[in-house]
Amino acid sequence: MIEKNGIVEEVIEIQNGVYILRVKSQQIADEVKPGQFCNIKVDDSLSPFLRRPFSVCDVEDGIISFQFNLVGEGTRILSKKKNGDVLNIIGPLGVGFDYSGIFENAIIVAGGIGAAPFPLLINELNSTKNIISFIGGRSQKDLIKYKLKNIVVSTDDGSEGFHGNVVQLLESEIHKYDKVKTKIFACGPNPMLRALSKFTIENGYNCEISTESVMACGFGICQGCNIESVNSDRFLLVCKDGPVFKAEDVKL
Amino acid sequence: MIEKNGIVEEVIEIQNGVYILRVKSQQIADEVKPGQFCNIKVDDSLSPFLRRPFSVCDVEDGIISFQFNLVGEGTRILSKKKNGDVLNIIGPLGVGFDYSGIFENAIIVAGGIGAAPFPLLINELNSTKNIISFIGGRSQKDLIKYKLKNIVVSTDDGSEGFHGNVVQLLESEIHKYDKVKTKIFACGPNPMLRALSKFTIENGYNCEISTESVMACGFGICQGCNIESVNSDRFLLVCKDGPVFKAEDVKL
Amino acid sequence: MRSIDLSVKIGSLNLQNPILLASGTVGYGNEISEYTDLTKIGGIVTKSVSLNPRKGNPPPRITETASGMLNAIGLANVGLEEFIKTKIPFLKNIGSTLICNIAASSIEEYVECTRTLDFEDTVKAFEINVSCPNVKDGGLIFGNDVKNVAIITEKVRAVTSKPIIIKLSPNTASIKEFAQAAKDGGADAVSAINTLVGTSFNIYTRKPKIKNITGGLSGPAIKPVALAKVLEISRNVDIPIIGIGGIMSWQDAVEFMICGATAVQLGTVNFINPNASLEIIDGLKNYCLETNLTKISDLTASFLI
Amino acid sequence: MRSIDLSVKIGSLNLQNPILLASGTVGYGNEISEYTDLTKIGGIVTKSVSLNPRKGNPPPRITETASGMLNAIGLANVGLEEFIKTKIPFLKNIGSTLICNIAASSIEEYVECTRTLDFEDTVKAFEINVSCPNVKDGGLIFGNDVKNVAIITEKVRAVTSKPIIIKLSPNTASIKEFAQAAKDGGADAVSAINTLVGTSFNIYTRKPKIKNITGGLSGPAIKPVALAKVLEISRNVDIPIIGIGGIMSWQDAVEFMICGATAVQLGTVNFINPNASLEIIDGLKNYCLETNLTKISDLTASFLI
Ligand SMILES: Cc1cc2nc3c(=O)[nH]c(=O)nc-3n(C[C@H](O)[C@H](O)[C@H](O)COP(=O)(O)OP(=O)(O)OC[C@H]3O[C@@H](n4cnc5c(N)ncnc54)[C@H](O)[C@@H]3O)c2cc1C
Ligand SMILES: Cc1cc2nc3c(=O)[nH]c(=O)nc-3n(C[C@H](O)[C@H](O)[C@H](O)COP(=O)(O)OP(=O)(O)OC[C@H]3O[C@@H](n4cnc5c(N)ncnc54)[C@H](O)[C@@H]3O)c2cc1C
Ligand SMILES: Cc1cc2nc3c(=O)[nH]c(=O)nc-3n(C[C@H](O)[C@H](O)[C@H](O)COP(=O)(O)O)c2cc1C
Ligand SMILES: Cc1cc2nc3c(=O)[nH]c(=O)nc-3n(C[C@H](O)[C@H](O)[C@H](O)COP(=O)(O)O)c2cc1C
Ligand code: FES
Ligand code: FES
Repeated sequence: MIEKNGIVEEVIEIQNGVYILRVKSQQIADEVKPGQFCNIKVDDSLSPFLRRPFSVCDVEDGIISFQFNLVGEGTRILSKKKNGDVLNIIGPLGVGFDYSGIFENAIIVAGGIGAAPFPLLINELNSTKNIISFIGGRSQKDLIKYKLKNIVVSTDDGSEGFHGNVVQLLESEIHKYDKVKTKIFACGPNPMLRALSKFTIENGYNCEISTESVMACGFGICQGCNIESVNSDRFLLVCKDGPVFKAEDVKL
Repeated sequence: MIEKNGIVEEVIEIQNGVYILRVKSQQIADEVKPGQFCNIKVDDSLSPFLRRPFSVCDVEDGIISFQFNLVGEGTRILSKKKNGDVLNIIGPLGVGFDYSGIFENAIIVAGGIGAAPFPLLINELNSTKNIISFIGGRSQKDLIKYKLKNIVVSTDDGSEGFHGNVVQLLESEIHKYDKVKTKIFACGPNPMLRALSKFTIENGYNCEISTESVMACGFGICQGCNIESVNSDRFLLVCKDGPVFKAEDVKL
Repeated sequence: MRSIDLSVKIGSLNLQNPILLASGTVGYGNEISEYTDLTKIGGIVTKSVSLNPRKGNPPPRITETASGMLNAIGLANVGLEEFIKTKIPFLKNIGSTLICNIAASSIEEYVECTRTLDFEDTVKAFEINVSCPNVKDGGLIFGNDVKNVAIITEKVRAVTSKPIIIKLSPNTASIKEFAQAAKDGGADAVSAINTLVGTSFNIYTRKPKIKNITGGLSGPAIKPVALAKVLEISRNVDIPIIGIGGIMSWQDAVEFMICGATAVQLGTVNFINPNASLEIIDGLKNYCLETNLTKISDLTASFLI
Repeated sequence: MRSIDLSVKIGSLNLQNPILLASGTVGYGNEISEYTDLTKIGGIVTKSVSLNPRKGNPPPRITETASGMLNAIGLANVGLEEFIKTKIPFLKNIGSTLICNIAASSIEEYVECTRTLDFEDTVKAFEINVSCPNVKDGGLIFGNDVKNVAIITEKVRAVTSKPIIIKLSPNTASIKEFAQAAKDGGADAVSAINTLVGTSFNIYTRKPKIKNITGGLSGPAIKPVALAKVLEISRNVDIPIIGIGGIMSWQDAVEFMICGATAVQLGTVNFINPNASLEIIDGLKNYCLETNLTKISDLTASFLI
């Protein structure tokens, strides 16, 4: 966990409203693990006031990349960055995916921009793993396939692939994979994660979910990113105890 | 007086810390008179919050230019503008110089960035006028000569021209000009304008000064830019009644 | 396109839409009319008028702050007589509903001003400013004493049948008590909020950036505080509220209405974007279309908590 | 280079410099110690501790605002027992002066916490939080009643001889009365300010952006208000003041000291720049050099008005 000025390499719009921001930061690149995030000050003005959290999407030659959606002021400013701009970044932050187990099938479940953390995970997964990426979006144009592997698609409107949401897709496909040899890694909007957790818990799948929360600090001092814990009376912190949790450990 | 999005043509640093900002705005260019100013929103964020007032420095082919010093956040942002950037401008505002009289000698007295409004004035002055520009600065490098005519120089440290301030310079030179055929136009920091006004009032010179004040609106609705009037119990407003006043009309 | 009813009612006062221009931020309407169409807005609240002319505070009287500004204009105004003689004639012709804001240093002065202005047909309602932080006499001295607010409201009520709006100070622990006092005194509405007391110093001269030492903080910086005050009144007192404080966009206006405001006033934003009022009215219309609202008044106090 | 004396004194408490980290914005110091050197700062004020553990409010409990943020953490803390068992040992070793902030729902609870913590050598002073806006019991209920503040101060005074700092609420009309009550009760200092009550709503769901409905506003947005409160206390009550509210830079810290603060606390800025404290200390040193100050304590209340 460091605070660092990174130098922007480039920002590219890979598809309508979806951007890849590449930033030179050897130290973060060396340390980051899949599922971890960085907290970025988009510029040095008071507005927007707080940092903005983004999952690290990929790492290459000392360059970290982020994948983001245009949402509001902060992401608008990020989308306008140019080569050479300086960006103040805190990271890597939080607890990422645990991919150390002895599973064979790594099943990725991503809703919309929830695809962001998976290129790095795919990179890091032992090459003997069988990777399948289930992705979902409202419509064909919302599907983000950037650097994913073995993609199976669902769309709410049926414009591409399975007609329905990505959890329904998963439910219809998962019988193909041996439960004990499978681990699920998921990221996406809360309703998706809720449905997925329900399914994986009820059916005894090993599943980790990457959650989101409003954040101020990103490293445990503001207590603003709390999430209900299943095992304790205390809240957990998305930024420090997560963002990745075992599906059975948190209440969304 | 209009509110308008102008398109930035260019920003050039003409000397250390002094910039010329050129903005395409046909309508303001057509209407503006020497000594008037514009109130500029340097970007569309909340910070800096208020507009920033700048005298119109010059006009050419539907392009207005501003000359400014790097002072703080607002001018820093302006200095970084690029060709094609959009700038929201209200202007032209205020009462400019009255150069309609039948004087022969137009004496300009400018301290530092106080030189800003004079290129436009010089442009507009009847070509039969005899223009002399007295300019002052702390040191040689602070002298701004951009588009001035017949320049006579003073520096506080004596590094160029007269050793002393610009009002002392004027006092030592003004005997060369017939008082009744002379009109003085001045702009600069308050202490300079105060000294100048004292001199011109005591010696019966026709003198107009361009004053400064903190401003919010720039067009008379916030009442924030008040200045003490000599002739009335009420305050005058720098933005609406000025920024140019007869030296004898205001107390600085 | 469906037609949207933007009109709102404050006591017997009908406004074509909920967007008013706040007192002290648009003078008497003449300057801003060059930038915006005053016939399209809900109404205009004039700069506080007092019985006698007030010169206001010496300069500097404004300074910028983070997402806001401080002002200590000090109720500079032309006084009642000249207001009637020179300002009312212009105001008659702007084609906008006129609310006259009154400031005073004594209860009698409030009454006197109201009584006199009551004869002016152009004046459709009164906003009684008991909350100006920038004058030594009157202002906050009244605004911070709940009994005074009740008495002023009653006495003013006695001399006019036009709607009375009491403009409340946020510089109190419990604004709801003041709103209740206004209601009990017979007010038709309250407006909330006036500015928060603040200051700012030059670190090299060690002098205040505002000659008056303290000033009133306005702008988006205070919006969360203003919203909380509107919500507090809305949840505790049954009186129409005019929301004020840091509104820059139609989203902000909607937020105030959801928290309990029947109408809103735009203040500081006028200095930055003198056409903000019309842009906000357009935004409100689109919001209603987008969210299937037919009457904007249904938004008022529609918070879900 | 001349040597600058940055040390300040609050009652019997000596601080190597006036930069403290504010309660609730740095937890117990462990996380932020990865980003900054806590041995260099004036001291650290711990997250409010209460007798029993508090879970705090449900999410969401923060939201961004213009130049600020709202929080309603709700005094989430591990409780006195675990604080002593697990936090104090770490805090012993951070090499920074420790001020322990106490929150409570009853006068007895304040006393009990202070009495127990008085035995801990690591704890050098107490900050009594009578001003949290985000809990139903205690907090503002105490902070807005001047008599309570006096009583709490007296009772706490009776059980410790360590310096007592009363943390005051800005959500009152006259903060000087509360400072006076703290002084009369035997406090060594007051800190001002805690957060301002504010709210924010989602305009599509019409729900508050913070589950608790209202939260406390912090950050640069509130700086002018905080400065005015510090100045008000400074001009009226003879008690050391710790200035808090929206400090982002050394310039802000200087401004607070000029207005009357002996020391200052950094809150929200830690979330954005966890190394702000050291940068501000450097800035203070340079300012002293630049303006020929040998002792930073000469800045306190050096306003020229
Ligand atoms: C751990 C973590 C990882 C994330 N990774 C990614 C990523 O890889 N790609 C991506 O596109 N987005 C990601 N997000 C969401 C991203 O942080 C928000 O989209 C972004 O902050 C929006 O900022 P804005 O200024 O453009 O939007 P605004 O709407 O202007 O933001 C206003 C406020 O709301 C907060 N906010 C808005 N949306 C979200 C959200 N979905 N989650 C949390 N806070 C939000 C902002 O931080 C800010 O405080 C992540 C969030 C978290 C917590
Ligand atoms: C009528 C008028 C015409 C002007 N013309 C010019 C010009 O042609 N060239 C030029 O360089 N400057 C001019 N100025 C001054 C210019 O407005 C300030 O330098 C500028 O606003 C500084 O902004 P900032 O954000 O960089 O500085 P900051 O210091 O960050 O500004 C902080 C605040 O102080 C105000 N402020 C700072 N300096 C001044 C000042 N000297 N006068 C008034 N307000 C100030 C700003 O408007 C802002 O509200 C003029 C001022 C006025 C009133
Ligand atoms: C420069 C200025 C002058 C003001 N003058 C008055 C006034 O004369 N009477 C009054 O009731 N309120 C006055 N106000 C307060 C505003 O009407 C409004 O309540 C306040 O600014 C908050 O709204 P805003 O954040 O939208 O500006 C003034 C505000 C400003 C900024
Ligand atoms: C997230 C958060 C949590 C806080 N928790 C506490 C607390 O537990 N006890 C307390 O006395 N103050 C608490 N505060 C208030 C701060 O200590 C400080 O008084 C306030 O934030 C103003 O300072 P700032 O603008 O520098 O943040 C908290 C503030 C924030 C932002
Ligand atoms: S974001 Fe601050 S504690 Fe998690
Ligand atoms: S700047 Fe607003 S009245 Fe002059």
